[in-house]
Amino acid sequence: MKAEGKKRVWADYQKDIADDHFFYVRSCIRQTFFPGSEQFFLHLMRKVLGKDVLENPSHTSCTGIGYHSDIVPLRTIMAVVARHFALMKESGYKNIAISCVTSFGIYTEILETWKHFPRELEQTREDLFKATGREFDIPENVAHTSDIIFKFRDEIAQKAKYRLVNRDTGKPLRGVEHIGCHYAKMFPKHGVGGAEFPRVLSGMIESWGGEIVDYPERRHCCGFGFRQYLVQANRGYSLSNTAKKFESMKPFRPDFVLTNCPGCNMFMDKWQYTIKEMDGTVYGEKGESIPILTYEELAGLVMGYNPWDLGLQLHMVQSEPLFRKMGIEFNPDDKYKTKDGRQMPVPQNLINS
Amino acid sequence: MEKFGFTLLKARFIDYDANDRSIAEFIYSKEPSFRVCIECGCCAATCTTGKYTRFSLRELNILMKRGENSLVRNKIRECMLCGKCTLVCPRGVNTRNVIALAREAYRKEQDNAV
Amino acid sequence: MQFDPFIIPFNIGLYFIVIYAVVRSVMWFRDLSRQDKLRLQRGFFGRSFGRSIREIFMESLIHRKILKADLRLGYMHMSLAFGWFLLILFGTLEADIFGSSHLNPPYKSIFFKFFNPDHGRTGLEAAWSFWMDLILAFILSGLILAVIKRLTPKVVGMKKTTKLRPLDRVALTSLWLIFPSRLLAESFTSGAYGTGSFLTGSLGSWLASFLPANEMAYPFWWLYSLSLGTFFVLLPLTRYMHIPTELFLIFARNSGIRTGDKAGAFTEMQAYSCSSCGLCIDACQLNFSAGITNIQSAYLMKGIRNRESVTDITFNCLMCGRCDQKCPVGIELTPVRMIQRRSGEPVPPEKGIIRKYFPGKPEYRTDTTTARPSYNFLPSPAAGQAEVLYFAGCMTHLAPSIRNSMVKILDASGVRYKFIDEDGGVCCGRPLMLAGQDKEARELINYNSQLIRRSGAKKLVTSCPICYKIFRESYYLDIEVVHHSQYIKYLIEEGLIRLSFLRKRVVYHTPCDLGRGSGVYEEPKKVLKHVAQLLKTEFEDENSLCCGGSLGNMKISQRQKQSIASDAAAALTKDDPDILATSCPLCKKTLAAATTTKVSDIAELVAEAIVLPGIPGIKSGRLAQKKEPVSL
Amino acid sequence: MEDRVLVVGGGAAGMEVAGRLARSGYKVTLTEKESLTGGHIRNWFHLFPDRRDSLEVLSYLENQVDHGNITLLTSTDVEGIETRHGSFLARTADDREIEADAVVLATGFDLFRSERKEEYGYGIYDNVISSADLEIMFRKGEIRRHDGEIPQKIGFVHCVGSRDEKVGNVYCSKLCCVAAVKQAMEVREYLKDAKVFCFYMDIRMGGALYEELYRESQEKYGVNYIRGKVSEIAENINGRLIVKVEDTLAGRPLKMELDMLVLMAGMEMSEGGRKIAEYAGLKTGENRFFAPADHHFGSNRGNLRGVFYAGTCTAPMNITESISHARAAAADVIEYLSNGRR
Repeated sequence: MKAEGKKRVWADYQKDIADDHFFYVRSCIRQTFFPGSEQFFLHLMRKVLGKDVLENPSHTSCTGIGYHSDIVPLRTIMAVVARHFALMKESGYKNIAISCVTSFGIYTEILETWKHFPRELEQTREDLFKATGREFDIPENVAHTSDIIFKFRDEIAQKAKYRLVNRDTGKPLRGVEHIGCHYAKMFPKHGVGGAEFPRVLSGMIESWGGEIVDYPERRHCCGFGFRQYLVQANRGYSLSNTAKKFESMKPFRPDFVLTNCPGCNMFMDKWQYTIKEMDGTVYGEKGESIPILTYEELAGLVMGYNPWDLGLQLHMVQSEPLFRKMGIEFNPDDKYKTKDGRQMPVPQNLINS
Repeated sequence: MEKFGFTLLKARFIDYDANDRSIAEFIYSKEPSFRVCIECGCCAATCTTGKYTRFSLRELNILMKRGENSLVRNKIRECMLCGKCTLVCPRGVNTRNVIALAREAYRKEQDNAV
Repeated sequence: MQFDPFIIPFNIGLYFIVIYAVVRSVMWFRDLSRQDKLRLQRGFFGRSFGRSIREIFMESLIHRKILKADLRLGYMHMSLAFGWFLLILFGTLEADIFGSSHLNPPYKSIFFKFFNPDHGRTGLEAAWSFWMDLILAFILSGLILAVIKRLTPKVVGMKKTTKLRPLDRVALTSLWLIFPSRLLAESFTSGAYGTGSFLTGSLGSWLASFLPANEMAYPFWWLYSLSLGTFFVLLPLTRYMHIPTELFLIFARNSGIRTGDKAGAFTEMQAYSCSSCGLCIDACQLNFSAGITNIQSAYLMKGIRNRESVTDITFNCLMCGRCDQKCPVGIELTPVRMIQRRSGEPVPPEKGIIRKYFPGKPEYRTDTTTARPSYNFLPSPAAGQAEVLYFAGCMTHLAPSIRNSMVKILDASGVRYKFIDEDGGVCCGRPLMLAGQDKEARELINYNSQLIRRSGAKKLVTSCPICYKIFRESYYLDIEVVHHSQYIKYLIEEGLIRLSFLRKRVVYHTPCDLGRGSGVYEEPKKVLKHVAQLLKTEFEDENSLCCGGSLGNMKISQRQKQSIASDAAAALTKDDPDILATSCPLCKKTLAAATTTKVSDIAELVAEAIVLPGIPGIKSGRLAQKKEPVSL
Repeated sequence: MEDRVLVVGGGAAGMEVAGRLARSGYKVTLTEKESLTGGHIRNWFHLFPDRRDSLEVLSYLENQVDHGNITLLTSTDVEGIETRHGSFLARTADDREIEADAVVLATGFDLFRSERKEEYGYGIYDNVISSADLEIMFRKGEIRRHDGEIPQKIGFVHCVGSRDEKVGNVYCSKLCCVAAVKQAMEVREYLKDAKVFCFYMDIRMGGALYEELYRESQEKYGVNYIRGKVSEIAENINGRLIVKVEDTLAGRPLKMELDMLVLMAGMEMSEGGRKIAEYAGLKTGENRFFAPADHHFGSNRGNLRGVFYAGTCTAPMNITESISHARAAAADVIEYLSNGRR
């Protein structure tokens, strides 16, 4: 493997990411299943990096799940997206920061559609105006929140308390980067580093001291697939795709998987539990499963935040093995306590804990 | 085991390295013309058996070459050896012998397993 | 009592081979089926006995067939076999007449000269000696030819000679030594005693002029006895086993025993009866057109005798039957090969000298595949009712002009017929049989049989000799099966079709399965004579060539097929005919690709020559709509 | 005759056309941007279909240009052509000017840069090499993996940068198929036990003796052909390449491990040709090669009178075709100049 080769590819896929003044749109899945991640993103941006990030309480789901399940038509979802742009315009923002990769895919797809089919844009303006009386502008900068973390990865590294290094051996931890399909596979130019060798997550891991694992099924989908997942009878397809990825990465003995897509995070996390329940297969070392982290969670960990404040206990696969390797101090007793110290019920069947 | 209502599916891809390609090797060694097939499908188009059932020598050839024997093992017995395929083959593949050898090889394989 | 130790090797050999021959014959007899045993018993004591004796004399001694095929080769075989026979016959008489007593043990006559060195000086004795010398000279002349043949086969008119095993070499050497050693032994003895005739006498006196003849004679008598003894002892292990076996075979065959379709004692006898004369090699087109020289029947027989794996040999054969016609011993080579194809891979025999002399029945690996049918996808057979059925066959469908011609002829004849495989049918099963897969073939036979039976027809016409042969031989149908050439002849003779004369010079190629395979030679030629001028070729009837396209050969490459086809086509079109006619779709396709001469099936020629009755209104009928045959 | 002809490009076509014109009495200036003439032939070891050494063809071409009427300017990069008073003025990168009465462009082709086909990981995975890299190995007589091991399973990917809208090349480069067949056979000759696989979309064997070569590769060399375009390449933990392809004839995706993978890079309009076309306003086709005035009987003429094309600057061609095309160009130039520049 030649690193220069990858650098040459990355050089072809440089992306402009705004520096400040973001209009933030949330992810349905993330705010439900990994609320700590979005919470930490806002905290990091506003409190640590001192950036201006606006979150408008009137924004809605992008309806991507409905769109990809053939429930929401294209014309409708274009109006929904246009409404977000209108909210942004009304608040005086020009840079959009999107938390979800599905949404990011929807936004880029729609923007490209408008670019190539101006009549569609006119139609959307008309639709939105008729429905809501609002008007919108095309945003000047569209970034996924992982792009923004990537942009500030070195600042984060400077503030880091821990590095992605095994405390006992001193060797870098091996991280698998998993990019959501809709991040760059549709429009490689909109992703940091392109679609084949994306840089967005590998850049973070390397900045924070870890080592990238390049395994054969690196490009493969996590197995989410809306239609595959939403219908129970089809979930075998979803599960099998995830299994295929894990089988492929297993020999590389990764210490963690870093994802930038809500679906990937959820499915790589929860399907590991399912497969273990089905036939006892685990993909990590020593009978453990592989922790699946969002980029905010990983950033928070290296910066020394309390894992429980980052919401890591809400995963199916627990991250304690990673904490131990990194030397992170954590209190197991606090894991299921509320902010004011009350004990919550402890979930059963958690793995790795 | 938990009842999830779905299961892990067997991968559909041909795992070339893991497959047993000894049947094809056996045919290559006995009938070298097996190598020059270009998968034109002439044989399948004229096939006497193909009139009655889904039988494509072209398809079976490629499956044997890839070591996907489970599909071929019984299917190959449906050939009537009438020889039309040999007559129409543009590459002069001795298709009848290919089939006869394949049957022999699968029979031997079975005998050894028993 | 006259005795000398040197006769011991001869005696051992002689008694060994006599006992062995008896034991082996009993074993073979025991292995015959009940009917065959009865046949043999009846034949031995019946009228066929005389036929057998005649055949033994003509073929085993005189070698009539080889003489016919090749004078020099025939002479070689005849001189050795017939000469030796005469030597023994007259030697025995000599000992009986001139010896000290009557009814002598065999060694007395074989070594007569040794025990009676003075014999032959005067009168009848001298004349007899002259006769004996003449016989010996006759044998030696053949022996010289045999030696030359071994060194340069072409001299005796053979292109290829069979290859030898080490044991054969020893036996061959001992055989070769028998007569020269007798010559020298007798010559030295004659030289010492001043006896002998023109050969032994003159050679003896010349040798005695510078050598101590008396002392020199004794070692040669030893050599003579030793080589005889060695030859007899080794005989069962070599191809010379054919000498005694052939006698048995001739009796068995004349008693009506045939090869059939299963291996057994008769097949084994046939294998042992092969003298490896090599005529089959010369007759084989794979040899002279495709350069394949290791698969001919002689090699197959050798392989069977030696219990070797003959799979590659077995399946590399056009099954054209040319060798059957040529075999001087009359071995049914192609049927034996069919049996071998069916049997599959033989189990290697046990080693050991006893096993070599008494190999036991050959064992074959049994087919352990499940008896699950292979063709259960076939729909249930359904055919309409008709008087006459037409079955084109797979190959005819690849030659649509033949099919269309047949339809035209049948339509014109006004016969009520049904075209049962009009849009493709089920294979007749012969290709599977040729591949040794009888069980599978039987499934197809059953299917087609039902189809035919349900139609209630009285006659089945087929265009393909391959189908024709199996319909006749392996289907149990209560229906007359005819090839289209036969049927067209019938239509012409019954006046059901009227033909014009095409004014074309035609050469007829007899397809193997129709000619040698089924004995249909005359009908196609008669049909052709109705429509064109039929030319003669060098390869008429039994001597016809194979087109090379045969489904019988599983092994040869396309290129080898093509070279057989071009040689055959070139030989047939030597006189530059307008049309090379045949009566087999496969022959037609194969030959058409190998020559610039137009190749037609007789059905096409007849269809072209057909004169349609000018019935008013016929133009709108089915007849008029039929397309003209398409030439490929 | 005082007429001067400028030939741009010292590859097979340029050398042939220069030689022909010189022997017909014209003063020829032959420019070559590299320090040596010969073009791509110099990087090739054996040529298809007869596998002769490329040096033989090279020495033929060198003989062609060994003529008193030819001024050979190597390391000379012509950047543009202008018309001036009925004749031409060519400008080089180092600001020299060359005058001529007619110009023959024989600017050839560039090999597709395999790294542009990112999913194949050329330049990233150590054992993914290009067809040109393999020729260098042949010339050295040593085929080795990056780690020094002798590869036992080698794949060839046809149509890299050809018939691929994703990289902007919709055309067929025509020679990569036969080159792959030739290289596959040569690999088998060097490495007796190696297994060789060609991954193809179509096998295009349009040239003389190409199909025969293809058959020979199957029959004598046991080269395995798998119909399907390779979608992606990855490395496993042992540093072996994992190839994913659909075996379209089996109708199933297929995965296999290889020790080495050769990318059959296609042909593209050369960078030099592109610059000249832009500068001089010469028309190019959808394939970006020079567009000939007429595809049937004007394949040597451009849209500018007095500018001629020879060889692969108009379309992918093999050496035989390039040389023939160059001879036709020479004939065209002679007719043009002797007919009063018409």
